[in-house]
Formats: sequence, structure tokens, C-alpha cells
Amino acid sequence: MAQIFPKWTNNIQTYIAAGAVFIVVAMVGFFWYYGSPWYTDVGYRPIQPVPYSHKLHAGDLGLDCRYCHNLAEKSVHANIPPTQTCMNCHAIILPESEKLLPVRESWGTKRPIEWIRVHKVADYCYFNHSAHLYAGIGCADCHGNVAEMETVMQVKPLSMGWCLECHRNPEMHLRPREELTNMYWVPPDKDKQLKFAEQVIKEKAIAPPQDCSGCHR
Amino acid sequence: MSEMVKQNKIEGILAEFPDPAALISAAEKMRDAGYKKFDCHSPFPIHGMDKAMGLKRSPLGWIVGSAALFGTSAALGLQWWTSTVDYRLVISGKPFFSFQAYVPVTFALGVLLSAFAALIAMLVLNGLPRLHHPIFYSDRFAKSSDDGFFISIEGDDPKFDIEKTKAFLESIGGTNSEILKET
Amino acid sequence: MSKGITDSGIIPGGEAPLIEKNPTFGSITEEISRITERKTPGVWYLALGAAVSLMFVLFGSIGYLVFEGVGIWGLNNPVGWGWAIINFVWWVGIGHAGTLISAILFLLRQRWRTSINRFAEAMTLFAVSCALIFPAIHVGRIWVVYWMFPVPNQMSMWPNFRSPLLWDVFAVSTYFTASLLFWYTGLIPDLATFRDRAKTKIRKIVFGFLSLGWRGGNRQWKHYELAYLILAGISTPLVLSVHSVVSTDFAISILPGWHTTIFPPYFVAGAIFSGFAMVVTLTIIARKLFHLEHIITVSHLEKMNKIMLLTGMMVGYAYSMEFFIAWYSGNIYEQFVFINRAFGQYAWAYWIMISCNVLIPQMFWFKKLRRSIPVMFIASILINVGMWFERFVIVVTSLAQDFLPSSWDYYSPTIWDISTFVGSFGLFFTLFLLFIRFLPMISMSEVKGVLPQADPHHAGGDRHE
Amino acid sequence: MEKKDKKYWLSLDHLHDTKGYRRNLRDRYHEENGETGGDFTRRSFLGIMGASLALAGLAGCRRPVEKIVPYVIMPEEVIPGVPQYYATTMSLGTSAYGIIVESHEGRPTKIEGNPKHPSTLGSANIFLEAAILGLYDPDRSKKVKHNGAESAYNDFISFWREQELKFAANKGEGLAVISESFSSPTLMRLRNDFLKKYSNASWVCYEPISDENNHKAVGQLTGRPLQPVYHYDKADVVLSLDADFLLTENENIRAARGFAEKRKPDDNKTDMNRLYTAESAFSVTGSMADHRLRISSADIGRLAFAIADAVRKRGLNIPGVFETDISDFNKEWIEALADDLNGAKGRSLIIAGSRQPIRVHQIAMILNEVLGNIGQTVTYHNANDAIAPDMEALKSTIAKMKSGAISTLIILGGNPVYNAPADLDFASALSKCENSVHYSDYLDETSKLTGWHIPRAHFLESWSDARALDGTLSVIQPMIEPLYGSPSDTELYALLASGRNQRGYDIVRETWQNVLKGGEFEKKWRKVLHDGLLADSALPNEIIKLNVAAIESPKSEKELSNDNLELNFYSSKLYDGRFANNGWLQELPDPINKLTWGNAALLSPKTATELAVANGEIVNIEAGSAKLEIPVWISPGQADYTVAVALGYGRGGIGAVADGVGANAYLLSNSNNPSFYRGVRLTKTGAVMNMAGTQDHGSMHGRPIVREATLNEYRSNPEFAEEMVEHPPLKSIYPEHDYSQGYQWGMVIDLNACIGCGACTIACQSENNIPIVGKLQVSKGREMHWIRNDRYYVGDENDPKIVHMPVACQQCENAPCESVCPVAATVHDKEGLNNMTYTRCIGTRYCSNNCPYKVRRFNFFNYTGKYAETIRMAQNPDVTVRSRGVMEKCTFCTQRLNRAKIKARQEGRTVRDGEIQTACEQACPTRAIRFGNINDPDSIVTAMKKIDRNYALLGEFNVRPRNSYLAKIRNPNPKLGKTEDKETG
Repeated sequence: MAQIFPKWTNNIQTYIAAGAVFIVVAMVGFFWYYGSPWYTDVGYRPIQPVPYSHKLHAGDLGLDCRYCHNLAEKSVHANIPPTQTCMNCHAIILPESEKLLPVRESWGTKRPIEWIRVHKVADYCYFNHSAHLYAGIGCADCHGNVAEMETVMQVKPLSMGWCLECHRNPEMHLRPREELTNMYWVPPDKDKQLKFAEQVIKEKAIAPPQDCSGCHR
Repeated sequence: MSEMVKQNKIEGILAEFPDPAALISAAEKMRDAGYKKFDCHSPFPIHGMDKAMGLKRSPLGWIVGSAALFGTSAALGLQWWTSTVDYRLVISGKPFFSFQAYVPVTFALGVLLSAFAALIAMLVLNGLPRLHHPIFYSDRFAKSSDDGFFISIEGDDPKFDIEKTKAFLESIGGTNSEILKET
Repeated sequence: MSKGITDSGIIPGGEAPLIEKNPTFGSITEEISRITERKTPGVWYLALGAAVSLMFVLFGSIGYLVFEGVGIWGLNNPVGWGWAIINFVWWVGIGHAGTLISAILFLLRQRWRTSINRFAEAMTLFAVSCALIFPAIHVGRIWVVYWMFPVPNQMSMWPNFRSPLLWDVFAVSTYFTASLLFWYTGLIPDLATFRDRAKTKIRKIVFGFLSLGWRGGNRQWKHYELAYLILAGISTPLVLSVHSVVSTDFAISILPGWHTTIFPPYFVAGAIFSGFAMVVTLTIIARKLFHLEHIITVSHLEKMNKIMLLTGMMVGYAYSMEFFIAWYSGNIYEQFVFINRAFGQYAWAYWIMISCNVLIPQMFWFKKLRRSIPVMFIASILINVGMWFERFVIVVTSLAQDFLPSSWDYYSPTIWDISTFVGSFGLFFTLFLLFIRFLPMISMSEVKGVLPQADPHHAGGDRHE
Repeated sequence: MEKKDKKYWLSLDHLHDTKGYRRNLRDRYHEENGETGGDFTRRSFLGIMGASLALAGLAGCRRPVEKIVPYVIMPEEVIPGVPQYYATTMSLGTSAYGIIVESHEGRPTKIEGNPKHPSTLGSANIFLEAAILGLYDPDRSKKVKHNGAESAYNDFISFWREQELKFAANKGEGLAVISESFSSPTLMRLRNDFLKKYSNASWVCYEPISDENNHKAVGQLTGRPLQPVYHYDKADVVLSLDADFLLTENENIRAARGFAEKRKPDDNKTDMNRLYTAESAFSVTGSMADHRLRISSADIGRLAFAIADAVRKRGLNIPGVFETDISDFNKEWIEALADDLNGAKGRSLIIAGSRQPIRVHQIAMILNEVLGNIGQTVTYHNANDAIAPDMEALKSTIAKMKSGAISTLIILGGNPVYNAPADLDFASALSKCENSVHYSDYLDETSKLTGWHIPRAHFLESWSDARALDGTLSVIQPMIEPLYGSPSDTELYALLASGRNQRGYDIVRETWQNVLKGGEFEKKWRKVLHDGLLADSALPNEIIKLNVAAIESPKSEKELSNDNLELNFYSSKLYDGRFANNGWLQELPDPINKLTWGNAALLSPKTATELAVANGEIVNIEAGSAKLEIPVWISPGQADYTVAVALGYGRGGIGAVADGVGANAYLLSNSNNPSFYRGVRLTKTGAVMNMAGTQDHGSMHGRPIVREATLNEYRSNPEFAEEMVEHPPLKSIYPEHDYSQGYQWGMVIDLNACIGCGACTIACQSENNIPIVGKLQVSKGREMHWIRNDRYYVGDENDPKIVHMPVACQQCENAPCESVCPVAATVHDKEGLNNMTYTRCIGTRYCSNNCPYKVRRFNFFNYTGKYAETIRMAQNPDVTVRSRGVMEKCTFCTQRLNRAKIKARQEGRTVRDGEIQTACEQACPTRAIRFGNINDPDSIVTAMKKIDRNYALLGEFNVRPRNSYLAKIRNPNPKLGKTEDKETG
């Protein structure tokens, strides 16, 4: 019998091995990045029917979040304001503005504005705004610094793993009540914050659940 | 082990022998004559050949052993970490680290890794896969996987000398010996 | 072919020679290689056609299952597991003979194994592939079945390593992989033979590639033999562990009739039992078809029948022991379940099981029957029928009538249960036909190794110190 | 208590393993099913801002765009995401049930009892619970129809105005109204206005299931229209003559509560009551009896006489003559009963069932009188505002219709074409009327034959009011705008009475102006609306004296035999059929025979054997010329030679759920004796039907499942329940998990109080979005109820006793289901609950296999995928709607736990005992189910778990269930002890 394979074939094992390694790494990497909410959800910034600027209202004008989302502390949901809320001011301010046309239209026709949802946890996750605000979790912790967003964008993955991080050690996230809507709040130096957290946790009996029943029902 | 690719033209010599017994005695003679880089080819392993050729025991056992050790400890570590450190879930009121339940997976992974280790290490030690080899120039050599028995000696063996070695091989019963060339 | 074997000197039992018509090395190579080299016989195409169409029945059933949901099966509230799990256990059981033959018999230096081990190992691989399908498709949401594997994820959840089902995943897939490697290792020298005999370019390249450039030099045999020995060594506990783990699916639970400590040994015995039965069935066909009667001799088959007789009685012992334990425990639930198995709504299944698994093998006490091809052929098939019903009895009777009579119900399969099971044979035989057509179904190098002339001390090869 | 000699047996078929049983089992599985797949979990009608949630394609291939639709103007009272609770009333016939409705963003989702209301006392029954589904029933009639063509309510109004002109002249000559019975000031006011205006018109009331005889009896003996109210909480000895007062009689919730309160065996001072029943078909009341007499309905009249006679023999002065032949009765029984009654003067109670003729009711009244019970255990109240059914009036009206004397017939509710006695042939009479109007929920049998059909507003969409039996006044207020703009009862009544198309609100206010006198109307009115009722508006007890004329004694009829059977009709879980299109009720297993999706001819084992029929075999019931094809179901405890058939089935063309389910027993009904009559034959047809029963096996196989003892046994050995199982000390090889901190939820179910009514099952179904799976799936054993009610027969095959046992997830601390789940989808939380995370489940069903109680339920198909939009509105937004391929089960209403815990934390306190009620606990009429924190030494649960009767079901496996049961106690009359043993062999 003569040689079947040319000499170079003696290296194929190296090529094969290298190829295999590459494929594995590539696949894992692909799912690692493109599969995670960090890619799929973070950065979601739909164009809203009304070019409402949180930067202007919450930032420059310094409106408190709870002026519009007034039920956040009472309810499971932080409500999207009714058209009425807009009109409270805009009946007087900029009554002619082009941008506000849809609002006035809704007000006139009594047909609601169809906002597009930005922050969404899955249907089977039962997130409760009032509970978190009561505990002292600020708006910015989940929604990012809305006061600097022209159009609101999702900045946190809102994934289960991400929720658990905070539920496991909430200390650095707990704020005094008056700081809830402060977009620029950063915890004071570590041990001061920890002392504060310890005391808050005690008096408010805060126990972030890690049990399934905490969020899934 | 047999590393034969050298750029000198003469690669080595191949000689054929009638049966296992002949091969063994020939191997002993080669050994005694002080040849180092020779090998005995047969369609099946022949008992006593290692001794005849003066080969040392294969280190494979140690490799596989360590692989098995790694597999089991990795498996146990994974189970311990996931259930006691990363996410502590109360399941059927059992302790977080209930090692009794972790035995099957630990064992399975140990076996899995050692199985892979055994095959891969064997190939590496044998320098396989190696699809191209000078010995394949010989047409007779095809018999080695059927019913032929051969001794091959490499060109870079210190005692190698075309004429002498060829003569020696024939003297110890080698027939239709041929010279392997890289063409 | 380890040094051990030739050490062991004379052939066990020492009666008929292992290989008849004292062949030469060459004749062995010739006869076995020829099968794959000569023109494909028409009957093979027929068989393959049948097998493949059956295989499509399987895929069709699975497709409909994924589309509709497991409700298309006969499952109901008390009986959450039906044919799918039964088939799984049955196929895995069958998959035990191969590795047992090649590993355990190897360590036990049973030289007669060489004629059948390649064949049996292949059978093992294909049976296990069939088995692996069922646990995968029986879940309600197939698309998330990967949650069973410990991969990091955004939920930061991990599988529950306490669950026997998870043990199954690891045990069975490990078993499959290890057996595959073992099988391939054994194939390498024979693939080299094919390479060296190859006439066509394509065969040259394919087998040349698969044999990885094997040269049969003793420096290679040295590592090769040790590797083979080690693989045999680690496969041995694996064979025993796999079905033990499968048995824990039941033994770990709380159900009467499942919650039993004798399950692991009992399941392993049963697995070997059914595995050998399947090997016998297939060997009888193959050796006839390819005229290998002198390589796979009747005494090979007889030895397997002896093993079946033994394991059959182990299984029978387990059946009776279950009853004894139930009675002795004084546990009313256990007692009911076993009485109910024998005389309840599934008594028919129970008695099929008893007669096939306990009574039939008793024939093998008689050498005449033991060596009669037709007898052992029928018997081997019946035994596998019986073993399937054993799993049916275990899975269904315990579930259908457990603790609270209020939830008792009756289980019977739908057309889809049946088609899935039948279809799995399609997959099995397709793989098998491809194997016997393209690969050496008998390990040539090993058979050569056990020929008398392979021993250097044979034929007055000069003694040497 | 399970005596060694007591014999437990299988469901008959299984015992004898008849062919029918096998065939039945076989047939069950060899049918293809038409379910379709598809998946994705969806919380229907997501609660956000009461928004309708629209999926509008894909945006940037990342995720679907979701719209949030806020209000334009926010209603003050609504806080989106926080449920509101409003009080209203559901009336059924002359009873009124005060209820509280939970509503999310203006969308009612759950009905609960109103604790302030005397006839619900915070509990509910299956009809109340299921009414929410009735509201959203997509098959409800939506459009006014005129001669089959679509029309509008305004057209009807103008039609009626024409009619007015016509009838104004002749004072309503030729005008007739057939209404349902009601008890409502407003409706009564409007009716009176109507009759004032059209004095020649006739207004009759018809109900197929009516307490007419009761009212007639009271009327004849007292000469006044009075309403009896029974006080079971005061009665030590209760005799029920064919009265299923615990489930099907009027205001059964109140009755059940009172009965249970008097049935507490644990403290030695107060006596436990004793219940005697005499009935033909096994009823829930019969299953609770200490002594149940199996007797044909017709013989109960004679039995009543015999009892009266026996009582008189004990020196009580009973007017009238009671000679009657009682040779065929069990004298011991009668004597013992008479002694008991005599010994409990003023503390006993005799009730006659509404199925029984006037005579029996009269005897019951007389006995109550002479035993001094009137004013004690039974009181009489004025029944003004109530209109009772009247068969005679109906007959004469129909006669007039046939004679053509009636030109315009208005049918307000009801469905006479379907459920009027067959011999009256209502349909043909209807065709004689020139104009006919039918006002109903569905486009049903009657609507299809009337000229006009007016869709009826659901009571949750209407303004009205109602009076409870004791006279308590309550309002009915809308929870939601009428989904289909249908007029409400009050609005239509008002139109008929005044010709004005008023708003219901104004009509009801008008009535209440006269009720809430003495100024400050608005204040009082707002209070009424808030409470749902007018506090302390119960009417005073009327002091009555009976003037007893001779009661003609019943002639003993031709003796029963194979070809002279007695046919009995009884009210089913569909009531008279008005709830036939309610899937929850159709799929609820019958409390006694456990059948779903259909009715059957119930026979005693003896009768069945003699007639050689088996379960599922279809027979022909022949009553004179009338015939009815119906499958047989063998019901142990049924009186021999009697056939019992549930009413309300066999509907055609009213809705997807009701159509073609069961057989229509009204085809056999007879106006002379609507409830039962003799002279019926059964003939086999040879066909067999696949019956969807949820429980194949009726026996406990001698297993200590329901643990039972007599009162005396209990007193002598309080620990009997625990002692019934011997087991080694319950020790785990693992260190036990520590549950000593914080809330630890637990539940106790008192088997002595449970009557097996099934209210818990429906309440759970409503609270937890549990799907309906349909007949085929149920027959395959795939029903989804999280809490089921097990029924076991005890004792003699032909005359057994029945025990009920509600079984939900037992929340084992060492849960067998958890360790076997490969993906940790079911694990424990720190409050000791066995969580089930649907979204993590991959559906191996291993947990269910390993659950010794078999309480886990698997979604074999996508049962929730094909819901109509309206049905989605009925879903509870706080509970995930499960999709195909996942396991589900009871989690102690974890959504309620979380809501309460968050509320408590924000108010800086811990959850109070009783603050959280699970849906089943809340619904239970007898308070048999109690839930709470077992770590709290003062909680009710802790107290109940301390009772000696407490035991854990299958506790010997050391699964440590958080649920436990209180053993059942019966209180048999010692004098009858011997016969008991004879019975139970």
C-alpha cells in the first residue's frame, strides 16, 4: 500500500483541537452575551406617542416622581399618570404647543394616550412598588437616572439574578425616605450606611424574600 | 516512543518475520545488539514483547488516575457550591449539603473524565493521529494489520547503518527487508 | 488480549475450541472484512428501508407530542409516568450487555467474549441512544429541558442535585460516552486493517482517517493495551451503577412497591438479563446471515444462555423477596400493592412478567435446549417481552393505586404511546444495520489474539529467558 | 371509629368487577381528543392601570411592544393594583344571600360571603362562588330579539307602549305575567303597581324547584303568609323528613353554620346534636345523619304520621287522627326517635323537605308546636315582599293560554318551555299567545319560541334589593356596567308597571325612601350601600297559633317493585338548570356520586342487580307515555326500587358548556306531583355511556384515612384518632429544618363539620384561576381541582354511611415532592409552605408521582389558551395563569398571604390571626377549614391542633404535613346501637 495522506495531514489533530475549542468558546460567549437581559432588555428605548421629556420635568423643573406616578407608594404598580395630570399644568402652560397635541386630543376625545411600556418584568413575577418604596429602595435603583433621560430607557436588566443580588444584601441600597426620588443619591461612607441600614432593617422588619413565593404566585 | 520524521533521505529499514515467536526472538536480538529506535509491528499485541524489546511500563495509569480525581472533586465542588453557597433552597427539609444525595453525580463525572483521559492520553503517547508515516511507503507493510509481523528500525538510531543493519536484520531471520525513503 | 488472557492458559470450560475450523490470521481478516467490502445484498436494503420508515414513525410521534403536549399519551392524575419511562428503563437495561461483556468479562479473562463483544457493544450504544430519547420527550415543556444541566443563567438557578432524574441525566449520558470511547478504542486496530485492505479511494480515506494512522507497533500496543484495560476497569463499576441509579428513580420515592432497597441489585440483574437476551437474538440472526457460525459458535451462545439462566433466577428471587418484605414489614400499603399486582386490575401484566422472566429461562437447565438455536431464539425474545412488562408492572401498578383510594385510577396507553415505542425500534435497527454494513462486527485483532498460533510459545517458538 | 368488624368495600362495580366497569374503564381511554397545543404563560387581562394589553408586532427584534393605557380621568376610589371590595346581594328564589365582591380595576373577580348578612355569615355556597363565571359567560344573550330577528330595547319599549294603550282600556284583560319567585321590596312594589294598573291581568309565579308546599302548609295552619326560619344552632335533636337543609333547601349556608355549631363534640358540657333523616336518595344532609332511614319519598308521609302517632303515645296532645299502617317500617327507629324528640322539648326540630306534599309540612309544624319548638328552634316571620310559586295558578294560566284568552304573555326570568311540567305542554300553550315576551339570561328554549326576547342583566350588573328569610333587607348594586347593555329586573319591571324607562338606581332609591324614614336619608343610604344591607332589619318573630283541621292521611300506595319504581327529581349543582352553562358547576363532582358533566338514573345496588344494569348502561325511564334515555349510576344508600334523577341537564342550544350534557328530566315531570311519583319502569337500551366520575373507589380499604368514632367512644378514649395508627417514632436521618421563627402557616380541617358541599372547591377555582378541562379529560382522570372532596362509603353495601374528606396540598415540611424535582421548581419557603413555581417547572410529573396525597395537578394540554376574552376578565390578576406542561397545586393562597404581609409590614405590625383567610376557608359554610399561623400560641389553628381528635393524614411517613384533620364523631342513639351493628354487619 502506498501513502494515503500527504505529509501536512500530520497536523490536522492540532487544527481539529483548535477548531473545537474555538467553537465551544464562541457558542458559550454568544449565549453569555446575546442571551442575557443585559443585551436583550437593557437599552430598550421606544419612541413614545408624546415626546415627553423626563429630563425636562424631573430634571430641570425638578418635579417629584410622585407628582405623576402618585400611587407608587400605595399600590403594586407605579401608575402612568392619567391625561388629567398633564392637563393640570398644560391647560395653562404651553396650551398651544405642537408637541402636546396628542395630550389635548386625548383630553378632548376622552380617549387615553397609548404609552409604550419600557420597564417590564415577566407576567409571572409579582413586583410590588409600594413594598420596595416602603423599604427605602429609590426609583433610580431600578429605573436609572431618569432625570437625565430625554426618552426613558431601560438601564437595568430586571432579571431574576439581578433582583436576587439586592435581595441577598440590600444594605447598600436602603435610603432614608426623603431620598427615595433623588436620582443622584449615593450611599454615604460604607460603615455609616451599614449602621443606618441595620437600624432601618430592624425597625421596618425588612426581610427581602429569596423564597420563590416572594415573587412567583 | 517512535518519532521518525527527520529530513534525511533514509528513513529506516523494514524487515518481515514469519510468526510471533520469530518476532519476539528477533526483538530480543535487536535489543541485545543495542538497537534503541526499533519497533515490532503485529496485527495483535504479542505477549512478552515489551520485555523482549526492553520497554518500560506505560505511564497511562497515573494520567487517568489524576483525571478521575479531578472529575470527582469538581463534581462534588459544584454540587456543594450551588446548594450551600450560591442559592440555599430548603428542599424536603434536608440539609443544604446532603452529601448522600450527591454521590451518583460525583461518581458519574469522575468516570466520564477518566474515560476521556484514557483515550486521549493513549493517542497522545502514541503520537496519534498521524496519518502520514514513512512506513506506509512499504506495500508489504499492509500485511502488518492482517497476518504480517515486521520489525522497523529508524534512520536516526545511533547504531543505524544501512548495510550493517540490513545484514543484521536478515541474519536474525528477517526477510524481504526494504529501505524506507521519504520521496 | 491483555497479557492476562494468555496467562490464563487453557480455555475456560476447556471443551470445544473458541474458534472452530482452526482458521489462520489471514482467514479471520478475510471473512470479517469481506462482509463490509463485497457488494451490498438486496435484503440489507429491504431491512434498512423498513427500519428507516419505522424511525419516521418515531419522529412523527415526537413531532405531534411537542405540538400538542403529553396529554396525547394515556397518562392521568395518579399515573404520571407511563410507557415513556417504561421504555426508557427497558432500553437502558438492554444497553447493559455490551459493556458488561467487553468490560467485566474482559477483567474476568473470559476469552470467549472476543467473538461477540464488538457486536454487543454496538448494540449497547444503539439501545442507549433509544433510551435517551424518552426522558427527554416525556417532560411537559421540552424546550426548557436544558434547565436540567448546571449552566449559569440569568435566573441564577441551579438544578436540584438531589433528584434521581438528575442522577439519570449524568449516569446515562456518562454511560453512553464511556461506552462509545471504549468501543472506538477497540475499533482502531480493525479500522487499520480495513484501511490496509481498502481498494477504493473513499474507503482508503475514510478508514485511514478513522484509524488515525495506527501502525500496530508494539510501542503503540503497549499504551493501547493499558488504555483498554483502564477503560474496562472504569466501565465495570459504571455498568453496575447506571441501572442502580435508574432504579433510584423508584427506590428513592415514597410509593409502596417503589420504596425498596433491593431495587439496585434487582435492576442490574434484570438489565443484564434482558441485555444478553437481546444480544442472543441479534447474534443468532447475524451469524446465520454472514456465515460466522464457526467464529460465533454455539458454545458462545450457550455461555450467554447460562448467564441468562443465572440472572433470570436473580430476578425471580427479587420478585419473591419483594413479596416477603411486603408481608414482613407489616405495612398495609406495601402489602396491598403486591397482592394487587398479582391479583388486581393489572394481574395479566404481572403473570406475563413471571412466566417470561422466571419460568422460560428454566429451560436452560437442559444442555439440549441450551444449545438449540430455535429454542434460545424464541426464549430470548420472550425474555425481553417479559422484561418490558416487569417495568410496566413496577411503574404503573404502584402509581395507579397508592395511598388514598379516592385518587386511584386506571391507566391505559393511547395510539401515541404505542407508536413512539414501536418507532424507537426503527431507530435501533437503522443504526444497527448501518453498523453491520460498514464496520467490523467482530473484533479481528482480538480474535486473532486468542487463536492458538497467536501465543509465542505455541508451535515450538524457541523458549527464551 | 373503625371497628374491626366494620366492613369497608370497593365501589360496587369494582367489588364485583362487572363487565360494565371494565368496559367503562376501557372506553374512557380509547377516544381521540381534540385539544390543541400552543403555550406561553399569560396572566390574563393584566392588571396594570386596568389596561388592555396589546401585543403589536416586534420592535427591533428585541421584544414585543406593549401598550400601557392609563385612564384619562382617574376615578377617586380606584387604586390600580389594589382590589376593592363591595357589598351586594345574590337572590335565589325567595332567599337572599349577602355577598362581598372583590374587584380589580372595576372588574369583579371573586365573590365571598358578607359577614354582616344573616344568611351568609361570611361564607358562601357553590352558586354564589360560581356566579362570577356566570357574569362573564360568553354565551349570555347579548341582543334583544324580535321574532328571531335582531332588535333593540327601544323597539321593545315602543312595543310595550302600544300594548299599554290597549290594556289601559280593558284593565289588562288578556295580559298575563309569569315571573320567578322573589323576595324584594322594589320588585314587589312594582308588581303591585302593575296589578293596580291592570287589575284583570294575572301575575303568576313559577319555580320548578319551589317551597310552595311549605308556604301552603303554613298558610293553611296559621291563615297567614309566614316564612319559617329554622334555628339549627338551638336544636339538640333534628329530624329531617326528606329535607336536604344543608345543601339544597333555602338559605342553606345559615342552616349549615347553625348545624355545625351545635355539633361540637369536644367540650363535655354542651351536648352534641343528633340528626335523624329519612330520605330516598342519599343527600348531603343524609350523609351527616347519625341515623338515616332509607325510605321511598312517597312513604315519608306515612312515616311522618307514624312518628306523630308515637309522639302522641308519649302523652303529648296532638289534634287530628293519625291511623295509618306502618307495619313495613322499622319500629325501633320510630320509637327511639320519638323518645329523643320527647326528651328534647323546645330543643328539637322537625323539618319537612320542599319536595314533600303539604301534609308532611303540616305534620312537621304540628310536631314542632306540641314539642314546644315554635319560637325556639323555629320562628315565623312575615313574608311580605315575597312571592311564592303557585302550581295551581300556573295551571289555570296555561289553560287560559290554550283557550286563547291570553293575548300577551310576559315571562320574566325562568324558562317554562324547558322546565314546566311536561304534562302541561307549555310550548303549545305559548304558541296560542298573540304576543309573548321572554326576559332571560340566555337565548334559551323559551326565548326561541317567544316573539320577544329581552337579554337579562346579571345581578352583578343590576340595581335591586332583596329580603332574607328572616326579613333582613339588603341592596343589590352593580359591580360593573352591563357588559351587553341589558336591562335589569327592576328596570324591566318598572317599564311594565309604569311604562317609564327609569334607571335602576332611581327605582331602588325610590323604594328605600320609604324604608329609611326619619331624615338623613343620604347618610343612612350610604351606610346601606357600604354594608350591603340595612342593619337590624330582620322582622320580628310572629306569635302563631295553629288551627288544625283533620289532615287526610296518605293512602299507602301500590308496593314498589322492579316494574313499579318510584321516580324522584332533585335539585342538582345546576339548581333547576339555570346554571347549566357554568363550567365550574358542571365540572364540580356531585357531593355524593362524584359525577361531573351529566346526570344519571341513580339506583340502589339491590335494584340495579335485580334489573341487571351496571354503571354507564343507558336505560329508558318509562313513565306512562313519557320516555327518557339516561345512563344508570349505582348509588349505595338509595332506597330500593326508587330512581333519582337530577334536574337541570339536557339543555339544547343555550351555550357551549351546557349543550348536550346529561338528560332532561323535566320531560318526565308531572304537575300533580312535581317531585316524585310511582309507576315507572326501566328498560335497557344496550348502549353504554362514558361517565366522568372523579372517584372510582368508594372504600378506604381499612386504611386509617377518615378516622371516625361515636361520641361515647370519643369520650371514653379521646386519643382514638392518633392511636389508630401504630408507627415507629418519627425521626429523620437528617437534622430537622428549623421552623420556629416568624409566620408558620398551617391548616386544620374538622371532618366532623365538613358536609362535603364543594363550596371550597369552587372558591379555590375562582381564586386561583383553575381551568375547566371538560368531560373527556375528567373521565381520563385529569380534573384540575386543587382541593377535592373525597367521599368514602362505610358499612353495609346497600345502606352505608358516608364520610367526606376535603384534601388539598398538605404542605408537608419534609415534602416528598421537592427532593425529586430535577430543577428545584418546588421548594420550601421559610414560612413552611411548599412553593410551586410554575414558570420553573419543566413537567416531569415526578413530584405528582411522589405525592402520597395525589393533590398535584398537571396541565396535560393548554387548557387556558382558548379562553374567551370575557372569561379572561374573570381571572384573578394576582395569580399566574398556568400554561401547558406545568404542574400546579394549592399553595395556601400565597397571593393573599403576600398581600396581607406587605400591608401589615407597612402598618408596622404583624399579620393578625384571621386576617388572612384562604379561599376555601372563607367559603366553608360550616367553618370546617381553619387556617393561620401555628407559631402563634393564641391563633385559632393552634387551638384546634391541640384538640384530641387532631391527626395528620398519612402522618406515619414523617412527611410532617402542615394540614391536619379533626376526626369525625357521630352521635348515634344508644337505643339504636344494636340495629347499627346489624346494618354494618
